[in-house]
This record gives sequence, structure tokens and C-alpha cells, in this order.
Amino acid sequence: MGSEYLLETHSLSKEFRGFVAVNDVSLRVKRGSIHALIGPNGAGKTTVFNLITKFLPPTSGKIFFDGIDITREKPAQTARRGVIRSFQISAVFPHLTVLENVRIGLQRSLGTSFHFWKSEKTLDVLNDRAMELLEAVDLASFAFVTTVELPYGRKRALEIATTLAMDPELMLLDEPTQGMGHEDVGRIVELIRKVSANRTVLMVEHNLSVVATLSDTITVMQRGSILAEGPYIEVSKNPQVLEAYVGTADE
Amino acid sequence: MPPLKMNAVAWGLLVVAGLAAPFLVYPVFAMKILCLALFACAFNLLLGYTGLLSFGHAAFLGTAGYVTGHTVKVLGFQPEIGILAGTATAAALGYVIGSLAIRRSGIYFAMITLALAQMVYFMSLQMPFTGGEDGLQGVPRGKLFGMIDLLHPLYMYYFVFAIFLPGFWVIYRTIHSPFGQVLKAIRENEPRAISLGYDVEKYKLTAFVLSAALSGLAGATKTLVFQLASLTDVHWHMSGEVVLMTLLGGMGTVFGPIVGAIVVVSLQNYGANIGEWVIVITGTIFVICVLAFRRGIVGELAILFKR
Amino acid sequence: MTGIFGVSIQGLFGQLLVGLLNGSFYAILSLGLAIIFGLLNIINFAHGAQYMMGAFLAWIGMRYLGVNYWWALLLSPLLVGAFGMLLERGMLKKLYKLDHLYGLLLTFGLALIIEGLFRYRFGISGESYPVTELLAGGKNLGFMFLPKYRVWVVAASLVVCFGTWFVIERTKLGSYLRAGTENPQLLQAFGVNVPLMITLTYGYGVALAAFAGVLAAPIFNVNPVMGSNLIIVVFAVVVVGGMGSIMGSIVTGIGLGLIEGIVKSGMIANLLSSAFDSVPVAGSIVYPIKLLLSPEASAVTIFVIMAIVLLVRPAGLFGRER
Amino acid sequence: MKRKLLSALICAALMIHVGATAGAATKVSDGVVKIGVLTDMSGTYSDLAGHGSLVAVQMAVADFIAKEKPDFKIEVISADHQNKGDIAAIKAREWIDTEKVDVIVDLVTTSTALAVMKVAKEKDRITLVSGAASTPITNEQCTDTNVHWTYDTYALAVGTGKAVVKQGGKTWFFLTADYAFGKSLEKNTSDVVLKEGGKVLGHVLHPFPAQDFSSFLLQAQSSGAQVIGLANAGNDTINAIKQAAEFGITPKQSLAGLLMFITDVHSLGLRATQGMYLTTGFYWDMNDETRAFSKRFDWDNRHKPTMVQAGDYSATYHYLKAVKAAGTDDTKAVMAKMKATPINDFFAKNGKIRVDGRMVHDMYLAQVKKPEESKYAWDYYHIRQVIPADQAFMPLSESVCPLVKK
Repeated sequence: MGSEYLLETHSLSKEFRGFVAVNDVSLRVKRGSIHALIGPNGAGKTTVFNLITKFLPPTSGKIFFDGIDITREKPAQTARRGVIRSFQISAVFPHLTVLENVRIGLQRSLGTSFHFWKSEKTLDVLNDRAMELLEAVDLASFAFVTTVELPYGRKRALEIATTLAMDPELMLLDEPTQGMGHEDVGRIVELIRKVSANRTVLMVEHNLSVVATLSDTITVMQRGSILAEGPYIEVSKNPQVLEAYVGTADE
Repeated sequence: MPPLKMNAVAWGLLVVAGLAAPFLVYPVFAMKILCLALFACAFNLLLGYTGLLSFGHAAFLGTAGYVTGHTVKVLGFQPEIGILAGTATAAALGYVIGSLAIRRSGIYFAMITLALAQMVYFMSLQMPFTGGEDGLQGVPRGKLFGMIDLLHPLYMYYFVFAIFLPGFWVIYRTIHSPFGQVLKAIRENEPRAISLGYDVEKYKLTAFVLSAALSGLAGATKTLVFQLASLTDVHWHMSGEVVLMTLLGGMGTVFGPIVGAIVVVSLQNYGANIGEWVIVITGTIFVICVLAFRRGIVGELAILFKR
Repeated sequence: MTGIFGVSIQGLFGQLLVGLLNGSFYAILSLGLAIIFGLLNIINFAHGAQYMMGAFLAWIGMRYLGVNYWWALLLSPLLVGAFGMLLERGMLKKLYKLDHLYGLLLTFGLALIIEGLFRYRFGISGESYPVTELLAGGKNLGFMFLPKYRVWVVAASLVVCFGTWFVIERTKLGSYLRAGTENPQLLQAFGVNVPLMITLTYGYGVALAAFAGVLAAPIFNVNPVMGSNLIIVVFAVVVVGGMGSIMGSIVTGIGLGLIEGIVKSGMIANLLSSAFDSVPVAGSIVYPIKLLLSPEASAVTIFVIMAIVLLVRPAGLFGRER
Repeated sequence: MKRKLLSALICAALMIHVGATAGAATKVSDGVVKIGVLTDMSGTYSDLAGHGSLVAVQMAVADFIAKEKPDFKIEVISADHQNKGDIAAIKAREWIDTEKVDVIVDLVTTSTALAVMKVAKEKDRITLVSGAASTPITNEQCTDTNVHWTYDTYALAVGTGKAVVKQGGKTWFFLTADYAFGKSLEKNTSDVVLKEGGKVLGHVLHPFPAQDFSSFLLQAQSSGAQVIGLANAGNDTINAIKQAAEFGITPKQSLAGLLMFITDVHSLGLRATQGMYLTTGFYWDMNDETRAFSKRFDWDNRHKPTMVQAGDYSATYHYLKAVKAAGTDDTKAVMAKMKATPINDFFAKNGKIRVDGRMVHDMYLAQVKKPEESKYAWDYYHIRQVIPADQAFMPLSESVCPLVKK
């Protein structure tokens, strides 16, 4: 086992043509915890996600996963280490069936993903595991539906199932409850709690009640920098945080 | 009808129609359809199943044609060696163009492939062995394995069919393979595929090379059929034509490009008298396809059958 | 003869001047494409056909209706622009929610139809449009003869290009346009009639093409394929400049004209010859490069530049990364 | 350039059944002589060949029936080869296999002509090339079933080159389209120029096709040559001429169009082309015979025949006469008859077909009139000189055609 912290960033910065989106962010995510990243719009949360998952190269700073420097890796490489993200808008493969969606997550382990001469029937060995995962997110009955026909909340659930298929060490969830009705939010919160057992989760979330119920640690960002960090009770009393959120936390 | 059963029926139809074709239509015409259908299917592997619009696919068709023609006519090899040489060259060219082009996506991808194909066109006009504007004329069909005289139209037809079927099967199999699943995932949502640990560039490049090689196979065969390799096959109009075949037949459907190729080649052949109207009619088909008919012939039929 | 690599200084000067003239054509055409791409997210493949229509309308006006050059310069873009707006309302509008690919394919089809109809009516050989009396003749600069008409073309296109740039980048109307490219819903919420704005923008882009067509009529043979010969090059200009970038398309257009002028002069090919031909191995390695930079390859120059630019700066020289 | 992306919709093959009642004498296979007109109906060459070629062939057939009262049926079919070698080849093959076509006429652009000649040779049918211009047709690629009827690059280059040098145009610079055709045109001409005592100062290759020629023209201008030879065709030639006038290059230096048709002059207008020399195989306004033909040809009051179209008529008529004289449509017999019979009609004077398939006949050196000299529509040329048949074309001794026994 590595260190206490599964993910660490050291003075991470990202500039876009003179505009500093992320400024000197040093983040430490404890192994096995649920860590939330909050802050007003434009605070740089999604950019941090993009940096950690290598979708953007940092201007300066370093990123360590499990004690290994992953700053220069390619996104797919980092993903294979077990850092799996979700996206703000639902990240599913709309014209594949629900089962196929999950199987995409599973099939890399077979090592046949470049085998264009093999039948896709060779993937059927993964079906049982895929159904288990769908079961876990309550989607088993939709297995053969084309994903585009699912309601929104179900798509988010499917996305989580696909992410779980990767058996990730660190899950990065970008606004998992965005745009959901009240009922759906409740289901997703339960789901996250369920799947976070034995895993580490870093999430960006606007819904403060979700954050309050789920997270062990909260990092508040504002204008690219870290404003405060700590458990919810502590952070929610921080006067600077209150100031940042008054007037902007109306969403 | 469930999709699997529908595919089986389509395969059956394809094989029966393919075997009977030379007795129903003019064999050379049928051969041209087979060559261009293979080309369109190879193109569809990229456009329909990987989501990449290449506007330079004529480069592979044409280059393979020249190489095959040169190998058979000037170097005096047997036809099967010529076809192998043409296909291999197209694959190599596909690797070069693909490595450059897949770095970008969307419209940029289309523009880079177009630009690189224009360079190939220019080289084809310049290189001494292509015969420039006159093309490489009088390529002998030769004897297959030194035995079967391909000048006989029926022998030649079944030889072409014997190339088409496995070529098409490779495409079909690719679409329905573990690799094809990943391609579809990339088409549907590229960032998500990356975040699931797939090196999408490698997959795109593999698909590109595969598509280029099969396009080359089509071009090599076409050269033997017509005993001619010319600039027509490297010109960007040919790249546009293959888009039309795919769009008309139904992009992202397995059999669509074949239907598209049949329609387009028939128009070309039997419509040879309409003169100026050729262009207007072609344009109209494009417009209608885009505005009202985006699934293409096979796509619309599939929907009809599902109901 | 004093000179660099077989081209006299005066000769080079002449080539650059001619390059500038061509560059202003590229600029005005690519500007129209850039505006349309910026707001509509559509690659207007029919741009070349609309340019051809502009030239033909001028010719038809002169031949059958006695419309002179100056009126043609005004009326032809207006008519073609109106035609463009009809296309936008009738067809393009239906594609905004789809992949950009469909806009490209639709306008490609439209280009074929327009070109085919003109071919049917006017044949392929084309027609000749005389230079208007006021601009006929030219001035001998010593190293070359500079036709007055070409000077007028440069001046007119620069004025139109930079005028358009000014309106878009520096006025309130322009700020709406720019906002429309970023967030049309928000703009609509502010009470701006966005669909109308899109229609007018497409009309303006098309009118620019027709304007270039009228400018071109006295220089080039007016024929149905004059636009399709040009359109792919102009595409490349837009891509190199950065899709949708106004300044990018103007600067790249002019720049390409200049570079083409140098390539056409044969200077680069001569330079490579003199540097490498005597070196045994290097000579044959450089050979294909030399081939691509020789005068006869000037039509490919832009594509070489484009490939290089896209590899180094994917968003184009002036484009923004998104 | 966008000649046409694709092709056409359902077609009704245009056929005219102009038959006569069957007699007894002529042995025509399957009872009918079928003529296929394969040409560019929609692309770059559709004005100088295209529909007009079909009209000319139909006229020839009608005239032949009226005058010679043949005892066999004649049919004409036509198709658009779109300037694509493969389409031309497939059409020719299909025509011969399924339509039993006996002879294929016109064939504009060299690549389609060569492709069809190969097919015809293999299937033992006749080709009468009128549209294409390259010399390989009667040299390294010659066949014994082909006649190259109207003109070739050599004839044009030699006729114009010689005449211009004789007029005092001693120093030349070439503007050459960068492909095989342009280069061979340049070579043929510069050989003549050198032989006649002229000098070639240089050349510049331009891309094919090109729009703007000013850069190349400036180079031609700075060469100081008296004559700028245009070794290109079609729109390239037109744009080069137009821009030469614009840059004040003409009339100080003169231009020599090495492949120009009357349709090109028509589209450029006389102002830009006046004074140019060009070689042609036919001019509609030369004499009463040609005028009579041209008047009947003009199907919609917009067209005068080009040399290609007039050549199609002449070739078709000669072919039909040979069929009648031979009493069969057997290829070998008809070819022998055609080669044995001299040709003298409104198109060809002192014509005869050589062993390499070259039909040699008088060519004409024309000079384009000044605008004020033109009295009526299409009144464009002064015919300055008749180039006798035996001098107009490449001598047999220089031919590399394998059929020529040396």
C-alpha cells in the first residue's frame, strides 16, 4: 500500500492565454474518502478535473497518484491506472445498448480490443459481470434498451455502472446530480454511497445538501485558488466561504 | 424481424445476387459495382463506425491502382501479386496520412485528409510511372496463379467477386468485433472512451489503416477490371463520390454502401446521355439525402422493417 | 542581371505585387466563409458557386440589360445575397442542430446544382467581360506594367475586408454577432432576433462572394466552373487562418497570395537546386520537397502550408482553442 | 474542374432508326450498322465536341442515306464518357458486347481515346478519333483498327510554329500546362522553332488547371521573347490570353495559341485575340461548301461547328461509304477500304489514311480578325495559308508506331 493520500497535486496551475483558470492548487485526497470540490461557477473545478485526468496539460505543478508522478501521462494511460472520471453532461454511448455500454468498460481486461477479426460474441463472457453491475444500479431490466431511450437519471446511473466496470481506485464525478429531479438525486446519492465503499471519490457538486450528506472532506475553490478545506461543518462556518457563496449560491 | 435474422437474409441475398449478377447484367458493369461497393464499405468503416469523415479516400483507391498497374504491366508480375502490392501500398500510405490526420477531429480531420490527398494527386500527375494525364493504359489482366485466363469476362467476374466477398466480410467482422465495439464507443463519445482507458488515437489509426488497405484492395481490383489506372481515381471528385454512395445507401449501416454504390454506378452508366443534367441530378440527390433522407436507403428500410 | 537564385529583384517585386492582387481575392472569399462558419457553424461549400453567380449576373446584366460595371458591383451581390438568404431560410436552417458534416454536404449538393444549371444554359467555354473604360489600361512601373483594374481590385477588397472587420470587432452590431457565436440562447433572451441575424449574416457572406465574383469578371474568363476551381484553395485559407477568425482569414488570404507569388517565380525551387543538387544524397532527398515548391506546384502550396500549420497549431494561426 | 462529380439518372438511349429497306448485297452482321458517339457531353470539352458531335454524326448518316441509298440499316447511339477513362472503357465494352456497335466516333481527351482504342482493338471494332489530340494515338499506342481523323498536337504545333517564325517571331518562351499533353505540345513546337532558325529562351510550367496566370506571364515578359507559346488548352489558354492583354504584354509580345478552337476565340472575343495565329483543320466560313454545312449544323442558332465536329461528320461518312463499297461491315475489310480510298469532302482536302492510322489532309493557318474586320456573328478568321497534307502532319519516317514497317 502507498501513502495515506491516494491523489496529491503540488502547486497545480493552468493558464489560458493570460487568464489563470487554476492557480497554485495543492490538493490531497485521502484514500477511501469521499472528497468534494465546491465553489461558484468559474472557480476552476472542472479545469482541475481535466488536469487530473490529463485532458489538459498543466502550465506548472505536479500530480501524484498513489505516490507516482503522473503529470506527463496521456489521459488513457492515467485512466488505466484506475483514475476514472465522469462528465458534466452524461457520458454514455447513446446508440449502444445499456449492456454494451457497461461491457465497453469491462472488455479492455480481455486484451482483445484490437482484434478486429474476432466475433463480438467473444465478449459474451463478460455479460454476467455486466448484468451484476447493472443490477447494482438498478438497470438490469433495461439491459437491451438502446441507451438514448433512457431517461436522464437512468443515464447517470448507467454512467456510474460503466465507471464501476473499470474497478476504479479513484472515481472523479463531475456534478453527478446536475439537472436532476428530487427523486433522482436521492437515488444517485444512495448509489454513490454504495459504490464508494472501498474506493476513493473526488466529486464536483453544486448541490450542497448532497455534499453535506456524502462527503468526508470539502475543498472550496474560488477564482482558481483554494479558499478553504476541511469537513462540512467546519467549512460551512468559514466567513470567507460564506461571503463567496452569498449571492452566488442561489442555484 | 430481429436484426440478426435480417443480416442473415441480407447476406444470403448478397451471395445469390453476386453469383447470378453476370448473367443478369453486363459483367464489367457488375465488376465496377463490386469494386466501388467495396470502396464505399471501407469508407463507411471510418465515417459510419468511427465517426471520421475522410475527404481524401480517393488517394488510397488511386494509388493502389497505379501500383498494381505498374507491378503487373511493367514489372510483369501475376495479377494476385499486383493486387497484394497495391493493397500493401495503400495500407502504408494510410498509415502515413492517418498518423497525421487523426491528431485532429471533425471538420479539421476532413480538411487534412483532403489536403494530403491533393498532394497525392499532384504526385500522381508528376511521377513518370503513372502516365500523367493519359493514365496507365493497357494493363494486362494476366493469368491468375499462372493458370486461369482473366481476360474471359466470367472468370474475371468471379475473381472480382472472390475478392469482394472476403473484403466485405473483413469489414463486416470488424464492425462486429471487440475492436468494432471500441470504434463505436469512440464515435459515440470520444472523451468518455478516453476516460475508460482507451488510447483512441491507436484505435482510430488502426481503423484508418484498415480502411485505407481495403480501399486499396478495391482500387487494385478496379485497375485489373478496366486494365487502366487514371487520375480519375485519385481526384477529389472520387472522394466526394464515395461520400455520396455512403450517404445515399445509409452511413453506419452494414449493407448501405453496397446499395449506394449500385445506385450511383447505375446512374453513371445508364444515365450517360443526360449530359449537363448529370451534375444537377447528383446535386439534387445530395440535397434530398441531407434534408429528408439522412438515414439513407438501407437505414430507412431498416426502420420500416422494425415497425 | 542581378538577382537572387535566377530571379531578378525587379522580377521578385513584380511577383509579390501580383501575389498581393491574388491575395486580396483569397481574402475577400475566405472572409465570407469565415463569417458564415463563425455564426452558422457551416462550411459553405456553395461559396464558389455563389462567387460564379456574382460574375455571371454581372455579365448577364451587361449583355442583356445594359447594366454597367458599377451598377453590377452593387446589384449582383444584393441579388445573390438575397438568393443566399432564401437558401438559408428554406434549407440550411433545418440542419443547425445536426452534425456540421450535414451543412457541408448540403451546400456541396447546392453547389453542384447551381453549377450544373449554369453549365446547361451557358456552356463551358465561358464569356468575356470587358474592363470598364474608367479602369482600362495601366501604368508602367519600369519593372512591370501594372493594370489599373488590379489596383482597383486590391483597394476595393481591402476596404471591404477591413470595413467588415471593423463592424464585427468594433461596433455594437458586431458585438451581437460575436455573442451569437458564443451563446445564441442568451442573446435571444436579450430580445435580439437571432434567426433573422443568422439569415442576414449568411446573406452577407454570400454577397461578399458575389462581390468578389463581379471584381473577378473582367480578369478571369467568366465560366460556370470558375468558382469550383477556387473554392478548395479558399477552404484551406480559412483553415490556416483559424476557422471563423475574421482577421485570420484576411491576413492569411493576403499572405497566401504573396507566398504563392514567390513559389510561382520559381525562386524557392532554384534556391533548393543550387543548395542541394550537387550533393549526391541530399539532392534526392530534397527532390520531392523541391517538386512541391516549384512553380507548377503552386496549386499545392497552400495544402503544404495547411498541413504544417495544422500540425503545429491545430486551431489555425488566428484561431482560438476551444 | 468540377466537370461532374457523378453521373446521371435513367436514360433513354438516344437512337435514331434511319433504315432503308433491306436489299441483298451488303453483308452486315446482325442487320444493322451501329455507330456509337462517345464524347464529353457535360465537361470541359462539351462545347467543342459534346452534343454538337452527335448532331454532326446524325447529319452524316442522314446525308449518306439520302445520297447513297444504302441497303443496310444504320443506327446512332451516344453516351457521355465524362472524360474518365474507365467510364469510356466500360461503355465501349458494353456497346460492343451488348449493343453490337460497329464503330465508335469522336473520343475527346487522350486518356479516353487510348482506353477505348485498346478495347476496340481487342474486340476487333473500329475507332474514329476526332476529339483527342495527343500524338501517341498514332505512335507508340497506335492500333490497326483506329483512324485519327481531324488533327493532332504535332500538326497544330508545326503549323503555328513554322508560320510564326516565318513572320519574324524568332525568339520564343513557353507557358506550359504541367502534364503530358502540355509538355508534348511544347516539345513539338520548340523542335519546329529551332528547325526554322528560331530560338527558345525558356519556359515555365503552370499547374493544371490554373486561374491566375499573371505570375507566369510576368516571367514570360521578362524573358524578352517575341513570342509566347501557350502550350495548354481550354480555360487555361483563355485566361492566359485575357491576362496577357491586361498586363500590356500583347501586342508588344505576341501570343501563339498552340491548341485553340473557334469556341475559345468566341468566348474571349476578338479584342483579346486579334492578330493571333492558330492552326485549324476546318473553318466554317471558308467556302460555300463549309458554309452550307455549318448552316445546317446550327441546331439552335447558337453554334458553328468546330473542327472536331466537322471531322466527326467527315469520318462517319467515309466509314459508311467504305462499308457500302466493301459490301460488309467486317472490320478488316472496311479498314482496308477506308485506307484505300482518298478523302475529299467539305472538311478534308487531299485526305488519305496512313498505315499508322493518321488521316492526313490539308490544314489551315488562320489569323484572328480585328474587331472592326468582323462583319457578322462568328466571323473570326482570315485563312492565311493552306498547309498541304504531306507537310501538315508528322512524317511516317518519324513515327514510332509498330505498324510502320521500316
